[in-house]
Amino acid sequence: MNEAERLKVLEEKAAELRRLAEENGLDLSAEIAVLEQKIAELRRAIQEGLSPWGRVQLARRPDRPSGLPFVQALCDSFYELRGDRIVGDDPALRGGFAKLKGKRIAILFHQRGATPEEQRQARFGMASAQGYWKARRIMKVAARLRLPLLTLINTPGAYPGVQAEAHNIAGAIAACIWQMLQHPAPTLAVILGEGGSGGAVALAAADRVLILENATYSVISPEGAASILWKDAKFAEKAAENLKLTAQELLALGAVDEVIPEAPGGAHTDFQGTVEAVRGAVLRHLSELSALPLDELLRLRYKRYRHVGSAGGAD
Amino acid sequence: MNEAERLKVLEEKAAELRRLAEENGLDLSAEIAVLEQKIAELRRAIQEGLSPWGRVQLARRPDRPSGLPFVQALCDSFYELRGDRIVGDDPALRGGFAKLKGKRIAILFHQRGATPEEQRQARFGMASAQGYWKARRIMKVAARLRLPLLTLINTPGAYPGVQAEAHNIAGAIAACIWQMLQHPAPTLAVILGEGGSGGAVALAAADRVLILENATYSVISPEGAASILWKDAKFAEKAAENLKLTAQELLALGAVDEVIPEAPGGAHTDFQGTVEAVRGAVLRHLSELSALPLDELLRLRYKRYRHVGSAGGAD
Amino acid sequence: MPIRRDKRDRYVEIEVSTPPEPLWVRCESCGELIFRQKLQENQYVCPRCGAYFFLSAQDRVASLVDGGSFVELPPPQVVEDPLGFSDQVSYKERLGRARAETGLSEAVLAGTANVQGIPVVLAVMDFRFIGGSMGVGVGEILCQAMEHALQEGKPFVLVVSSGGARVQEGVLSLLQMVKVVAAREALARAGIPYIAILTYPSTGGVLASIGSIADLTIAEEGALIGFAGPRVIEQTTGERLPPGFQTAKFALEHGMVDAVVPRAKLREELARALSVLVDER
Amino acid sequence: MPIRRDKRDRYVEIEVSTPPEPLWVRCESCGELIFRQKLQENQYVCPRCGAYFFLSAQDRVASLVDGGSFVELPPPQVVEDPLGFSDQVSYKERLGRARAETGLSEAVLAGTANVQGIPVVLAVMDFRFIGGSMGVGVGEILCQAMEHALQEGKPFVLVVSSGGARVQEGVLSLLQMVKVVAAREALARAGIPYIAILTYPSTGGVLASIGSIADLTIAEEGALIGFAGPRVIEQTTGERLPPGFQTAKFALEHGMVDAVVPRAKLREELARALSVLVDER
Ligand SMILES: [Zn+2]
Ligand SMILES: [Zn+2]
Repeated sequence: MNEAERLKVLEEKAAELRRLAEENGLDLSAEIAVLEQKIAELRRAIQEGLSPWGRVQLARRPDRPSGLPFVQALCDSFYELRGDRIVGDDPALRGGFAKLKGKRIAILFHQRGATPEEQRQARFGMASAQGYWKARRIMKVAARLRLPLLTLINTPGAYPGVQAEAHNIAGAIAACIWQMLQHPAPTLAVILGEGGSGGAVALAAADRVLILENATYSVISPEGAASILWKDAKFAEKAAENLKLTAQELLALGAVDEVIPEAPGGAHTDFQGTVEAVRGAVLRHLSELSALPLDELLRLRYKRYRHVGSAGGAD
Repeated sequence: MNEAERLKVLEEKAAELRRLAEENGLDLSAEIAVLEQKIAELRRAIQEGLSPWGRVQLARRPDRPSGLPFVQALCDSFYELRGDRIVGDDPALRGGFAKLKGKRIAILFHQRGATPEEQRQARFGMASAQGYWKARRIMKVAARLRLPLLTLINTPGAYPGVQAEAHNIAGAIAACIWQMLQHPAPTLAVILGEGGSGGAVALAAADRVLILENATYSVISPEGAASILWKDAKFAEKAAENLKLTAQELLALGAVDEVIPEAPGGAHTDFQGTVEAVRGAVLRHLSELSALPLDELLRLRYKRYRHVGSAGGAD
Repeated sequence: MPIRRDKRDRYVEIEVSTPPEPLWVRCESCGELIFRQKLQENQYVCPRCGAYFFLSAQDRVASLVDGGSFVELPPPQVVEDPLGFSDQVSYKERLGRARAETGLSEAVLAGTANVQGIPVVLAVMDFRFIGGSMGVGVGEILCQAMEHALQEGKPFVLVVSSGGARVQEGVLSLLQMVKVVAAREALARAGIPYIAILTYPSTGGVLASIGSIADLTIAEEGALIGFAGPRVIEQTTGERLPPGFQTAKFALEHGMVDAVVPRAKLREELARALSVLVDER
Repeated sequence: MPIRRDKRDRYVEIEVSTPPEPLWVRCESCGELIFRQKLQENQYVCPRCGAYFFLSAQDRVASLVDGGSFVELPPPQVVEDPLGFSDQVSYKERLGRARAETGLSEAVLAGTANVQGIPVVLAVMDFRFIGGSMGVGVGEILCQAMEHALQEGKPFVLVVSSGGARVQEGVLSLLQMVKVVAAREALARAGIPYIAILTYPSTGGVLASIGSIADLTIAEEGALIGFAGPRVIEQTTGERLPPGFQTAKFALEHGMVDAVVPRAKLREELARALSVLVDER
């Protein structure tokens, strides 16, 4: 029995005790407290035991809560907007209007796809130039309507392709960052899985950036870093350690503002729980940000990025 | 000897008399006055005698002052900006930064080309989607820098082509109109030759619209109107009359704000004179518009268009 | 009057007229004789081949809004025939005929309505009225509708069915493109949502102004969406038009619209779009 | 170290190093042996085949500004090696080597200068310094340069020569993309002009942020302009790269830059661009 399975047994036992206590009016609080402490310890042990490389694997799981199913579960309703109005549409980066607990928002998210066919179509979540030009367009529509902007990030990176280059994918990413910094309403980014490089940061220039416990955010993939710096992709695990790409490390670096806990085995073991945890965090942050006057919001946003990395780090 | 030639003879005679008077200290003012009256009458007769269809022919002349040579003569200096940043560039619609009598402006203009090779390359001044997306981009750059925007219009219309449609030329034209209406500095349009349909209006949503005496501005070419309404392109001359597309008719309709006189035979007979006349009018209007506070400028711009055609016409 | 496509998947324009009401209508696309009431019940889509017939503005309104909720805005006064235009027929006469045939004062019908309970300002263009073309009158109705939406804080919904600018009003038609964009900018400044529905046809000056700059754009399945007409493109450039050129699907694939929806589902789609764009009441 | 292209017109990257100064340099593109002083006089363009050699930031500054007018801005203090990064060599050691080899504190050199009499704030990246990569230090220098331009009301000019983000500073490098765009937005709000000059190479995170959003963008003739490296594209997608892919000409044809200029004319071109962007003094 591995740690995750032991954890599950303990959790079931605790639930059973609580049920017994309630049904029979018994005071089992001491027993329950003991169990809960054991559960917490085991949970911490499991999570802490994960190496950065182990988290990279978790973050990349195709069954990780993300994409359209996640948006549909997260929001009361979602209306997709499509197309960049100049070249085309991109299934790897999607977005539209949504209602979140009755409030209007605009939303942008990477789509990786769950089945091989979906994955092929969405290029495993690598959006091309059209995707980022579309994202910029949707940001502008949201700006016109003064809608808070929520982005859900899960991409290996922007698509490296001839057409992407021909349609100026670099310019599209820069335009997204710029537009997001100007957004006249709260902006919030949540890194759900892989936060890969320029393709991630294009949607992450937000007032606040949250991250799931086993998600990653990195300037380059560990394999890429290993190839370039160690001249051998086999050093990916070592690169992953050096890159400080895990949620807790990112929090310490000031790159993200909050870590959203996952279910013990990883977010994919509990889709609904992940949705609830993300919804709770998102609503809390949007509510805080919505209370700020616009000029204060923009001032804090500028400050958030102007000194990133300048003020110290993990040293 | 036709009227234009007779006019030239008279003008030479008047110049000779003035030279004689000055060189020899003679008082020939009475003789000169008689000649000048004759010149003015003949000039008026020539201009007024031109039918709408005759003006359409003049407006379409490939040697009409327009395009890059005109911009270079008009401005102290010109730096061209190229590309829409997404798809490509378009030689039929050009623009950039310029200095006009020492003042910074942004400029956009149609390029028809003078030689057959230039004309082919510039599609006779029919700009495609990239041209209008580029124009919108340049408008935005000008907006960032608070530069007054000057447009010089001379196009048969936007290019009707498969790629133009695929890259949403309609959306590009709409975006230009919208962007121009939001421009945070004075905007001025001058119709130099053919002001053809959507391709013209995309650059004409200006605070003021000026037009050269023999230029035209129309919702459709006379040939197009004849084909649709008379079912025969041979009725183009009749359509030209009905469309009220000449400068004086446009002024009466409130579609343009001022008519800039041309040299008697048409602007092409006097490139430098046309440049001077346009420069004088442009500087005067820009100076008037620059004196207005921004909110007043935008208010007047809105008013200029909100009631166009509603308040009466040539009836 | 159905809209057909030929074998190369281009549209075939069929002359529009209002015949005396027979009980049966022939679908010019598949030849089927259809009981008129049946056709109406099917929202003027051929039950056999799926060809889309034109929808009058009145029928379109009825198909989209909650029964009895539509209240027309007072039609504005504008100068008629500002150019004194006359081709084979005088423009005044054309206007009179169009009014008689359509029961509309102009090529657009605007009013307030509810869509599944959500209050909107709705403007619907009618291709039967001089090709749904935009002159001063259409521009004025659209502006007043947008201004009403602004005052009431209601979303603005426009159904486009227009060949473009009204040739008979010359440059004044062209300038309506600027006028309606100016009104749309006022909506944007106030953060009022604007939804466009593009149908057959959405072309020329209407597409190149108000038709292309909505916050959310839905194409009806049978729509024709393009700036220049297919014939003009072929004649001017000699280019062969690709299959499906300027169809709703083409527009979606080229990033111009947010959704393509069959007529039968348009009302539901519009309500869904509106519901994410308005706050809970 | 010249930049070459292979027969398929792609770039061949050549390792950068500063050899002990010999009197003669071999052009690796055409094989010619060139007298070093001659090469310098020709602004490091091979006199025989036209191949572009890398230009150090110091040489680039000298080639663009009026003699003696460059005054370096005080280099900012930032945390070095924020991740404690170590691959085969520790990042601290790499930094030390780069400093020794280039005489620069970071991969960008920023200061005030005059260009044909026009005062500017100029920042020049240097590919020799860890690939011209942007980490916290580069981001900070760029931001302070932009802030100085803002305070002084001078145009900001950036010469890009960068492979992208600094891998050894991880996510903090990535976030410099946001940081420099935030500073650029402050320039835009104040209406201060910003000119970018893209050289070899302008790629990755620098192109995908500050490199792509200037008011006016000039490409040096020998530039490489693209988000992803050619090798990455071929490996990831299996696509064949078209001839001239990611060259300055490619960028011009695809609407990404305003002009392509040979190195010898860059100073004049920059002065011409500046002169239309600043008011007469
Ligand atoms: Zn049928
Ligand atoms: Zn050589």
